[in-house]
Amino acid sequence: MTVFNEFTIRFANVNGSGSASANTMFAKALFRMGIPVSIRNIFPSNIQGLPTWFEVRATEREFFGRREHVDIMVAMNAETYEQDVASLASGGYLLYDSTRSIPSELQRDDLELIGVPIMRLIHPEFTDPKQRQLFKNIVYVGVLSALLNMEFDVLTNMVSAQYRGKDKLIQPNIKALNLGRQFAETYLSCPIDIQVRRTDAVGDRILIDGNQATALGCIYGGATICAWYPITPSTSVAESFERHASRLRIEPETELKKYVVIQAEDELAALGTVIGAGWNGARAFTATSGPGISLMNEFLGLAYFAEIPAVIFDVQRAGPSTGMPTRTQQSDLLSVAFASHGDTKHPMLFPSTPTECFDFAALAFDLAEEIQSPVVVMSDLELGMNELTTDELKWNDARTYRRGKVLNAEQLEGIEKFGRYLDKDGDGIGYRTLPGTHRDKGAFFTRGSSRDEFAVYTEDPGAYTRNMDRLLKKWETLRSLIPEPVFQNNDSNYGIMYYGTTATPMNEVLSILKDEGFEFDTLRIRSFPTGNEVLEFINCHDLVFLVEQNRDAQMKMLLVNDLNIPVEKIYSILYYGGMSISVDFIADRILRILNELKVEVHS
Amino acid sequence: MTVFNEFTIRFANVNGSGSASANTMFAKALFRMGIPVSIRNIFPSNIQGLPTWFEVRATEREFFGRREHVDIMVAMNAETYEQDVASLASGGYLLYDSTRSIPSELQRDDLELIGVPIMRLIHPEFTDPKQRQLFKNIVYVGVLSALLNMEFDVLTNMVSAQYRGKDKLIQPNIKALNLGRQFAETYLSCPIDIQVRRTDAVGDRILIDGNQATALGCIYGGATICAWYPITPSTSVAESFERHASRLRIEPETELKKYVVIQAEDELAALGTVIGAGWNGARAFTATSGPGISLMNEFLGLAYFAEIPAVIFDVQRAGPSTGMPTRTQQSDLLSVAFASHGDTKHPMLFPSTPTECFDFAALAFDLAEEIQSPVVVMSDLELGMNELTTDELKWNDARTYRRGKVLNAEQLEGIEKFGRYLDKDGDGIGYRTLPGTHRDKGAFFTRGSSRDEFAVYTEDPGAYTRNMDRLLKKWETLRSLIPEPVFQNNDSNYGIMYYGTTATPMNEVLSILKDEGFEFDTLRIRSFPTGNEVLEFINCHDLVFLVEQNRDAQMKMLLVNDLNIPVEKIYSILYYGGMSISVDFIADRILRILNELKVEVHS
Amino acid sequence: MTFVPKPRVHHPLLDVNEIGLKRRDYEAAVSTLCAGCGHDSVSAAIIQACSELSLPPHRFAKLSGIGCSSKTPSYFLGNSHGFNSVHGRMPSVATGANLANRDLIYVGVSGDGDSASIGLGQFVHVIRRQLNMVYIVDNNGTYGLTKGQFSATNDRGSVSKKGVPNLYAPIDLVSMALQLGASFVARSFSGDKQQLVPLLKAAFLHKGFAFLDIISPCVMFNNHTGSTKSYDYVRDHLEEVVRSNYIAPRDEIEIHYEPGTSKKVQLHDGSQLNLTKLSESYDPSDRIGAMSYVQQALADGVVVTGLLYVEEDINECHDILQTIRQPLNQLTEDALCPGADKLKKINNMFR
Amino acid sequence: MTFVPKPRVHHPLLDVNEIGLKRRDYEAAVSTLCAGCGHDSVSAAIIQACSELSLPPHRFAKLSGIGCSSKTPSYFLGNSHGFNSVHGRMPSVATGANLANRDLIYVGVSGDGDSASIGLGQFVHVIRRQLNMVYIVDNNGTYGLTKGQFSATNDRGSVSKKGVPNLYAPIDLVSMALQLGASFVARSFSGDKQQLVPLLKAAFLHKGFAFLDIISPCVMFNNHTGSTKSYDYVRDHLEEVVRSNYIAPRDEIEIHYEPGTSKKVQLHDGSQLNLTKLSESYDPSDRIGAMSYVQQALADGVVVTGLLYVEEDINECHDILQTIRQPLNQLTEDALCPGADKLKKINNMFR
Ligand SMILES: Cc1ncc(C[n+]2csc(CCOP(=O)(O)OP(=O)(O)O)c2C)c(N)n1
Ligand SMILES: Cc1ncc(C[n+]2csc(CCOP(=O)(O)OP(=O)(O)O)c2C)c(N)n1
Ligand code: SF4
Ligand code: SF4
Ligand SMILES: [Mg+2]
Ligand SMILES: [Mg+2]
Repeated sequence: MTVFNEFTIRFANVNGSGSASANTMFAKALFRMGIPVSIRNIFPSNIQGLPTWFEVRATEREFFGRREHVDIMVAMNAETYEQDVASLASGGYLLYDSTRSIPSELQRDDLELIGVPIMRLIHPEFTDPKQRQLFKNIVYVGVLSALLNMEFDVLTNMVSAQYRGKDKLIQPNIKALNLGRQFAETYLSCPIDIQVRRTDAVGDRILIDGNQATALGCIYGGATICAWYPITPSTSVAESFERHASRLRIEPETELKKYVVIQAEDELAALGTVIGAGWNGARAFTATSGPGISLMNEFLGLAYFAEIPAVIFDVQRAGPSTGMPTRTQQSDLLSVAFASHGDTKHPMLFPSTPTECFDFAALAFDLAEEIQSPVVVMSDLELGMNELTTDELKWNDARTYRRGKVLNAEQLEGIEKFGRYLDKDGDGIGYRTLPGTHRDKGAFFTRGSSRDEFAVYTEDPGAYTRNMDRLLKKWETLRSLIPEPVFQNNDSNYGIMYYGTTATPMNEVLSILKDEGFEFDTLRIRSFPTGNEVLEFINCHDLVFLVEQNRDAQMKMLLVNDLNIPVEKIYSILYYGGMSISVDFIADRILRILNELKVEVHS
Repeated sequence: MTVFNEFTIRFANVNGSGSASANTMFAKALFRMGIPVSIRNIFPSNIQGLPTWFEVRATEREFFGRREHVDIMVAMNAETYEQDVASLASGGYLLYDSTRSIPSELQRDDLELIGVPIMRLIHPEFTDPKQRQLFKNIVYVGVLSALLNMEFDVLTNMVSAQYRGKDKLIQPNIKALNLGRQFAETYLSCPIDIQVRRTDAVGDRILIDGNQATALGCIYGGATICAWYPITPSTSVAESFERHASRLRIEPETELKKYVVIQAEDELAALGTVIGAGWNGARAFTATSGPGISLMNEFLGLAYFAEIPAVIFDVQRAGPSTGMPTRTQQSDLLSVAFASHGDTKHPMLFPSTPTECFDFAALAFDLAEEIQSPVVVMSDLELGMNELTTDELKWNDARTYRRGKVLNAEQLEGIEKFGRYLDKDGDGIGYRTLPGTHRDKGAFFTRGSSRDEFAVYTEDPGAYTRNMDRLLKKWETLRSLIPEPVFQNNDSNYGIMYYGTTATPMNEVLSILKDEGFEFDTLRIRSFPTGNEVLEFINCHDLVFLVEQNRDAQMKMLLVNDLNIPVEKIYSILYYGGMSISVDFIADRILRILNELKVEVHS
Repeated sequence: MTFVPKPRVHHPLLDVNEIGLKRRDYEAAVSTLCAGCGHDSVSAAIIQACSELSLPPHRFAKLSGIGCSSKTPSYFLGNSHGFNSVHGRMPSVATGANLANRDLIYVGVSGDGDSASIGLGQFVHVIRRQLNMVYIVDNNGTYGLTKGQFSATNDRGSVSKKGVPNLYAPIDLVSMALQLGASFVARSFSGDKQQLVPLLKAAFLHKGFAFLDIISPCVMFNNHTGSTKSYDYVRDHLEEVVRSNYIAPRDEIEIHYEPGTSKKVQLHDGSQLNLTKLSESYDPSDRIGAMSYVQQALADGVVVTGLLYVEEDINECHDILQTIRQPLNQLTEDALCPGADKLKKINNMFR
Repeated sequence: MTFVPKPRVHHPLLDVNEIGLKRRDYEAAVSTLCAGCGHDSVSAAIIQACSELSLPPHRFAKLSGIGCSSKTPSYFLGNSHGFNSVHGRMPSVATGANLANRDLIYVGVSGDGDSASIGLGQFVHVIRRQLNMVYIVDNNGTYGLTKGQFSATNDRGSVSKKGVPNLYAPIDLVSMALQLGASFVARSFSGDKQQLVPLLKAAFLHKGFAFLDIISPCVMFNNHTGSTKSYDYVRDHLEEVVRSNYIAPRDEIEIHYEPGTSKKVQLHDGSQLNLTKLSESYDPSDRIGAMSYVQQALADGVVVTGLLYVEEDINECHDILQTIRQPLNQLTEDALCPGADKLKKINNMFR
């Protein structure tokens, strides 16, 4: 039986060999045929010569999550051949380079073998070794186009578009595509049982990764200053910001820049720069990952206590320490929430899709200025560096930046005695002024040490305590400003909570669970702190699962303490191996627990 | 009615005027008369010219905690006169310099006024302005000696001992003492109703501050390397270590040092040095306070994940950020427990007395090497910088250092294939080797990135997960190695838990509560994680108070999550004004809550 | 520094300056430093320089790290905003502030502990960025606020109050600034107002990174015999190699010096610096020569002072980055947000 | 470096060296760096130098930060312990390790990102402490492992792979090391084994802080035309000013050079360095002169290489600190714990 537009294909390559761009072209071609796709690039922490995998899931049903097994394996790396064969689902297709024969002990009986003598095909056509290396990848895309029945001109058009201007490159690429396609059409039985066909399932959605969407969110959100230090997997936030800003933010008359990107000497300096800019009234951000967060601790405490807006993007990777720099995890929650010594708390936002990366990036600047505090957007490698089919980015021109409580010269004129830390509005948020605003009013001294309502240094226990209590009040104010959780009601007594990229596999997980007879209500948490919805959700359900990609159940810990939630009601599903959490893993764990608890089948 | 050996006296001075040493002499004289004393030096974060207070509590009943009001005020600072007068208990004594008259609106009717024209007494006797300034302080000590009926030769002997060698200084000091004493004997009615008399309540105890005891603990614990960066209130740990080591750790033949003290360029480098030394098999430590902890985050994560022993003393001060650098708090718990990104956890020890500072310092080195991980000893300014009557320091010569699992060359010879991260003993702790041990066995690569059991770099999810799980197992092993909580049984249904310096006021608090009809069992927590005793204690009591010196109930949060404790059972008593938590505050809050809960009087 | 009203001839006898302000308009809260602390003299010199230049106090932004020195921004220019940040990290905060608004005058005050130890990396990199600011180190060779530990600028063999000699060679921030290409490098002495005030004036008007290493004795912990950062020692070992004189644009005073030993530097606002070489072999426009001279003097135990190097017309950070003239913090939504239509086109890039 | 067996005459043709080891005993895991990466040549040179000097591999401790360069300790001396620490902080880890056991040979490998940016403060301060170690920077002007951002050692105007010019002036680690008083400062080129191996040998035998800035092109991100850290550019702009030749204690080879241009340096183990001045105006024993020369060359776009400065018989960190001869990590309880009796006396101090 032929399956259309539903399959997972994995490419096993060696990194630094140009395979990623060929594989991306393949994925994008599916997308252009109207098929929703998700992409996972699993790469090593080095530059050249080690195994790397690239996974594409085509899914009209919108099952974007990772599965433990794949349907098609393009096994181009002899070194990982054994494990690559093992990762195929039974009945799956194994595409390999048959130029050299594969030892029989590495074969499996339950697979469809598709041998293509790629090296041999390439050899007579290209002489340059570098070209041979590159076009190998294009050849197998050509083969796949025939096997899967892809529209060939989608591919050739992409090649032409990609190399517009460098026309010399178009021909060899198309030749390589044709080499593969013609071989397949001639020698293989095409198409196979897994096929694609044009559809309009994509709609007006786009294919973009989270970091790039974040960068665009920063531009739309009015950020003018980006200070950063390179670190995987956050680097492309800053680099995309610079690239887009260099087109979107140029003063036409002068060709001068309405933005600044500073590659700082380290993460301390990066956040210091953001804080200096925030203090001085510009929207500024940094993007980093775990080790950077660790280094930013002292400055995060300063920004919390001195009440300076700052936006930080933490694109999480597998920790602790250097950990696995090219693997994904959600394990910086505790570290960020309580960053820095003393009584501190920092708000976090958890986007689940690239679109939400865009939205939350722009939102973060509003929030940070409204609450005069750092706001950390918690993305991860999975979301940040992989393209996903996601809603198109939207902006409402009627929307205005919420710049928070900043007094201008005129307003200062009207004030008898300015007190930076007075809680005039009872929401815990004082009015601030920017340097240079007024000749003789509103100047004050910002510091990380304790002060009274008029910003005068003090060690008075009363003034100190009032200030700390006001910061708590601000925390409560914050609850009404952050994005509320997303609730999905299925009238169940059982609930599943998740956040960030654990959302991606969830619709498929729910479908599996439903097939087993279990229905669930779900709540996707989008912030810390949360509103009361989370507490209500837990109270309204007999048992609640909380799915996380860390070892220590970090979100659970935060919720329990922030909301005084009964610990015993929450069952943690924890995966922390560094791949993105799989559909299989979640469904399996939930079913196992339900089984242990002897929960009866629903409905 | 005369009260003997029970009072609190506060000296109000200007800092940088030499008052601290005079006040210390006064306190030590009481101690030498056999009266237990506690001392609290409340000083500003500057060097000269600002108000400073010095409090001495003499207490045969062993009530060492801080009270909100004092019995005697030595008001030597005109600037704070008003608040100083206000801080006296009704019926208290106000000693002031009557050289200049005090505005009558600053007086209180319910006080005993003792005017001494100190400036006028000094003037004819000393000509040098600096001497006048200094000896003012000695004069009031002389006055107090008469008022309180102190043994005068205890004071004069102290002067003689202190300036042995600098004999020129002895006479003027004794002259100043006499000036005060004679004035008092001549013009004041001496002694007053608060008096001291020789006793043997001190026993073999000593008067020492926590930082100095910590330093001695490091010496006894075998630390050879101290790397630090100056920061109040931890500085005296390193400085005392150096002072004591320069006498206790010199190789007699060569006069060379069996220790090293490195004043690093910052806290990152300080901890880096400790980690390098720990990796190489030396016992090493650093001492710091909040801002230093924030800066050490990245290295703490490295030490956790790369499994390197390291001892850190966090002498806590009031945060966040620069906060109140000369005020005390217990607010770094969360920051330390979860320091660094990724899934990390760090053990903490909480000493309550200087003696325990000594014991825990020595213990920390054993622990760190046994579990191959950082161990953080959580002291605070109150404990670290104030002298307290405390058990004498003891060392059992039969005790040997527990150096953990380190293989020597001979042991390596016997091993087929060395695997640094194999869990041979099932306790989560592997065997390590030191550089240079063996010609061709046992060398391995230490890193902050993921590796397999044989220390080979890997990004394999399985190997990574096994490693992370082993670290959890180590955490469980740790529970049996740490000091168990101290339980005090009064057969009550109600419990109070506390830790560190919140212990100091507790015996008086219990006595007050008992007077009100409430008895309590108590549990003094001495570590994180804890053993099961804490869970049992909570389970065995109807309601439990947890007293902390921070805003965010940090210990509660740790316990709830580490032990899955029912949150609702724990009532937090939180003080975070930066003074040491007072007896009055704790008793008052507990009584208020008991009242709100309508708890009936016990027994 | 840039974008300040052009100062005119200064009349020291008048009560108010060119912009109608009195000296006390440049003052601020009373210092809580020790009586006699060198840092207070530096603050006083800043007050005098700014008031004599008629710079508007509220157009300053004062930044600092942590330490006695870093407290001083509370004690001058009370009508300007200040930011006492964290230990050793002032340069990055100053960078962010300056990038956000290029039109203010940025003055950073740091200590030798703050800049030469914990903050050394930031010190070096803010120079590399050529940030347009005045960077002052109140250099006392010690950690004042933490009570007298040696700092990294202390000389080898200089003795602590307790009599212990320092074991390590000093880090000389002036040599570092010269080597790293700071466009204005000076050393002075808090006890020498005559020298310090003109230097500060020049620094405030310099466009680019102006570094002043000011030896500023700590009377509490490092002013004893045996200390090479004591008032007495510095006075005895000081060698002024270049004297700088600030000449306002319309100043008519003619200054005559020996030909060949004097040099005029045109500041970007039209005013001038007159540099007088007091040492034959010193040339304040030769960066590499200056470096050698200073290093040699250091080896010889001589404290070289004066405006050691100055280069006008360099590209400061904003020039390098090519940011627009208007301060970034004044750009409004219209200027910043590309709008919904543009986003439609952007979406198409991802299809 | 100290406390290594005295090497004897080297016979390159023999299979085993003086201590009976083969070259492969100095090798380690296969490199995972890009084919052609300069860093691999540095590792190969280390292997050759150590094996020729007959140093025992297991007495080395290898330390590094994070980066492609910092990975290299996995690729040489497989029988020694290594510690791949965190980004930019190798110097402090090396400090602790060295203090714990002064008898090993410490070699740190870092990158230009690792040392000149995030680790700059630690770089400066480890020099100030005169730590007895060999400190190598594999300098490629770029952040290899994070895919090609400019590093702080990259030259102004040098162009990225995408064609963007670098805006900032470079930080020259050699000038810095010279200024800060490192006792051994060299620059070399990964493509010049002839120069590099003798330099490494000298460094390993030097007592004190030996710094080697090795230009080591990144073939992946910084080896294109327009880059000043490409193989071609460096080859074209290299000027060797001093050639160093290592002479083992019993080496009989007589080396003849023009008088006046050659200089012998006695190493503490009895071996010698023969330094040949290839440039008239360069003197490797004149620190300040060397600094000026290097800075001038930098301004002129010339890459000065060779053993640029060496000073023997300085006090290294342990001498400064006066630690005992025996490694601290070998002191046992008896030597460390003052015991119960002593504690009784100590208690009396607090009564
Ligand atoms: C991260 C951190 N570490 C340590 C301290 C403690 N500290 C405060 S001031 C200071 C040294 C100040 O020395 P310096 O910069 O020379 O200033 P000075 O007081 O001598 O003017 C230190 C170490 C701190 N505030 N923050
Ligand atoms: C705290 C921290 N920030 C950022 C990174 C990411 N990172 C890894 S290697 C590297 C740069 C390495 O550059 P360099 O030291 O020059 O080494 P190269 O790869 O060029 O040899 C960076 C920024 C990190 N690992 N840790
Ligand atoms: S301690 Fe020293 S630096 Fe600090 S205020 Fe006093 S004299 Fe000045
Ligand atoms: S990326 Fe550059 S530095 Fe890294 S291994 Fe490849 S060539 Fe070497
Ligand atoms: Mg100082
Ligand atoms: Mg590099």
